[in-house]
Amino acid sequence: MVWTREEIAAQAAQELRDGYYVNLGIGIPTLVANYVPDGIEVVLQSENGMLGIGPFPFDDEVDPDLINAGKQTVTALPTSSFFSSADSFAMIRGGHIDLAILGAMEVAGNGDLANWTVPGKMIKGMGGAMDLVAGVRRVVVVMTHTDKAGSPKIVARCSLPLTGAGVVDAIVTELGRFDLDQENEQLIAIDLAAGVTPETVRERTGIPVVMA
Amino acid sequence: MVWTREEIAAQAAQELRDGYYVNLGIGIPTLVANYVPDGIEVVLQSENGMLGIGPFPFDDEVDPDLINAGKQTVTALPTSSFFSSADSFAMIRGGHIDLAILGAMEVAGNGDLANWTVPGKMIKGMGGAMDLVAGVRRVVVVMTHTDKAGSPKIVARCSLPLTGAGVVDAIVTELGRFDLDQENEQLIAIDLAAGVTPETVRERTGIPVVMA
Amino acid sequence: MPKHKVHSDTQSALADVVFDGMTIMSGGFGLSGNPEKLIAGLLAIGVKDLTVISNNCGADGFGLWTLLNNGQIRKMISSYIGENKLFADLYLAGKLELELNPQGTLAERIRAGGAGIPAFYTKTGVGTVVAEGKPVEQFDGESYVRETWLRADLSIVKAWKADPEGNLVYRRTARNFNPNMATAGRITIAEVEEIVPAGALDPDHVHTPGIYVDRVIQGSAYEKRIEFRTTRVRGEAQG
Amino acid sequence: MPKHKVHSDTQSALADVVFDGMTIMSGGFGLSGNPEKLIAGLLAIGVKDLTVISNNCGADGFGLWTLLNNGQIRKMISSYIGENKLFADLYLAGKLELELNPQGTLAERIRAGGAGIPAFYTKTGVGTVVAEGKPVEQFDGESYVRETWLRADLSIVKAWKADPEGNLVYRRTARNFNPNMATAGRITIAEVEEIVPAGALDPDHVHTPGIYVDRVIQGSAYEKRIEFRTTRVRGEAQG
Repeated sequence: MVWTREEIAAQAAQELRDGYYVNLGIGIPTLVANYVPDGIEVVLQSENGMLGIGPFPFDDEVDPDLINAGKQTVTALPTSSFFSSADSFAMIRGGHIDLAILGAMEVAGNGDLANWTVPGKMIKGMGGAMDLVAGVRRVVVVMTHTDKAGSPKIVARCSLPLTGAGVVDAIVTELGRFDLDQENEQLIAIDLAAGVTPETVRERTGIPVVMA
Repeated sequence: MVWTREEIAAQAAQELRDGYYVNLGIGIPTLVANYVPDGIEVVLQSENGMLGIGPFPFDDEVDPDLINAGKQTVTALPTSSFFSSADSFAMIRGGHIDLAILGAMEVAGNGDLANWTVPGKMIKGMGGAMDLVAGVRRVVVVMTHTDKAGSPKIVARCSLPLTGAGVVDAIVTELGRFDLDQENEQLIAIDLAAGVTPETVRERTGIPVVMA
Repeated sequence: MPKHKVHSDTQSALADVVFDGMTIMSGGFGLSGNPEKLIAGLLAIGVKDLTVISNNCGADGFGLWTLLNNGQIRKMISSYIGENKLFADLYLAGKLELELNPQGTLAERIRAGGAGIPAFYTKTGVGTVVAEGKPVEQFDGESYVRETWLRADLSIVKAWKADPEGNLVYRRTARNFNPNMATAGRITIAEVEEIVPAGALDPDHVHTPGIYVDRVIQGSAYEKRIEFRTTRVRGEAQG
Repeated sequence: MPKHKVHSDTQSALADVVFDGMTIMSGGFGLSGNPEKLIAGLLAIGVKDLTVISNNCGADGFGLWTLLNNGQIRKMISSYIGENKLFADLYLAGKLELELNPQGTLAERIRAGGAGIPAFYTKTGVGTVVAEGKPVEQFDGESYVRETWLRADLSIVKAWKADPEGNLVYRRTARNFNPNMATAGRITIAEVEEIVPAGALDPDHVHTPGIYVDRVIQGSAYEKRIEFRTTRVRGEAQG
């Protein structure tokens, strides 16, 4: 049984440590906020200029001046702070954020990451992703293990334009949770979804996979 | 009759234009604030992080958290703002201040300015002076025309370590008010103190002096 | 001068400073903190051949999208296209010049423009197309790419409140690029929801000192469109 | 973590982070906004061979002057000596290393240290001794000198108020270098006049977000010495 989106988010939440400042990307990464382990407190940063993101608002609390980087309405906490885009990326670039969790189209064994364009077909823009992967201390990717055609998204070398070179530290997919060993260009499986075998993972991965 | 300190300040105040943002140095430049011409409004900046400097405080208003760059106690105005040192010098370096008035030890015909050290004898530090002369649109020097030994302080080439190269636009001394023509390396006298002759000025100046 | 900064409407504020071919910075992130009224003013004037520096380019029917749709924009300098189909289509069809910047590099280039810093080094984009053709250098054993400043003929920004001196205060995440852009325009015009009297803003809490603001207009009936209205239900387990 | 940031006294906050030979940034301009209590803590601990980055070096009997007087400082990185006779004498006697920076370059180098920018270009100092030995380059026909970032093992800063998360608010010109230095220390310790409960600071008006602050102590009986008490007399013509 492969993991659901919610289960992937819960697995990624295992990366959180008490006191961490964390930036969560759009999509499944946003769900990670729902699975902060007991006894652990983290502060969420949003690159549009906010530290201390609260839960989504109740309907009568919605404020168009209060959104996250995914342009979703959010709320503030008693210890939140707001700042400009330049100050926000000074925080990110300066290495002050402990962990970033974000999506990807491709990850290579050497840690390269691609997630912002498919030349000639799709141009989404890099937004803050290049700054996050360059500046944040630990970068965790959550994504589907393979693309729609069933081909591996974890590959020997990225074919798409890069978001960052040598930046990915860990990956969570529907098949399992992995550390990326950039030096040896291999995946180290920390945990696999129930019933998923190492062989299944190896078949669907473009680089060697070892068990932790 | 040469000009007094107060008269020098009043003459330097002729450089002010309505709407100017102005940085005044320590000493005579500070006095310029007392001679803002009628009908003209200027906003004073202090490089320690303040825009909109008010008058000196009454005795019972003195606040150690409210000083100018000369470390004198000052007051705020209704439209004042405070900011960090980095933001203050972003303002200065970025060319947003219209006019700086400051003291000098030596000014050269090419606009070079020296005012922060006499090697081996005196080391005051440049403080914000190098940033001001490099970043502010118009730089006016107020100083005595000659040094204690009677030698010219307006010279062909500075002998002291520079604060800035090619930065001085105008000079006010006890003898008169002058524009500095950097291209032709000469002083252009705009106004002389009553009874001061062009010959007197020429005798005490190390570069050519022409009348406006 | 403080007393001359407040203008009555966008036309009076914009008319004598716009020209075809100019470069304009426009604040906002997504649809939050957009200078709605000044953008509408630019649409009404019809100034064209614009280079626009803005993180996004509005969204369907809103903000900068309306200028793009009206053929007034020649080039965008942005970080994100996302769901803006018109933006993507015009670019992919070769009808719009586009310079994509990492968002943090874009913000820092704008800050640098206002701060008199013509170039700086950043790790962001090293090893990607962003660094192609730019100097890359090592500091403390790591590679950094050199990026240059951005400045504009005109910056249009949206704040919450202004005083007559042009001091600005922003509200929550509607701040975003606005304070940075306010510093980097040769002329900066701010639109605000409320002009308050001198003395009403705490000088410790001014976000943009008035020195950066040449003109101010008060807007009304702000649309403040929301892209993704995301809520929770009372009584539901909290995320 | 917010809950662990507040320490009871300077010794508890400093003891396990200081070491001989370390680099310390210390906030303040003149005697305004100085971390008085933390400097006293460093004096009490006696940590030595320090490189101190601070605009000034205190004044007779006050602030960093006391560390200089106690032989704890090996090198100063500053912009201004002014009337500090001990500072000038030790330097001129060759007993103190000194790196003088233009004040704006010093502030920007510190900001760059916190912002992940290893180098930047500025006009300040071109054609002076400050630019000697540094790369000088032309941008848009003008010359700029390259300056590098500054970072520290420890930053000590003085703010007015803090909340338990370490969010800081400064008061008037006591802000100065403090917010910039708070971003550039591997460890940053803030001393404040008042620790307020969570929720007491307006999130739009936090000057230093808590992410930059590792530890907070509340001081008392601040001396806040004034260098030049300059006043006017009621009834006198106003300057």
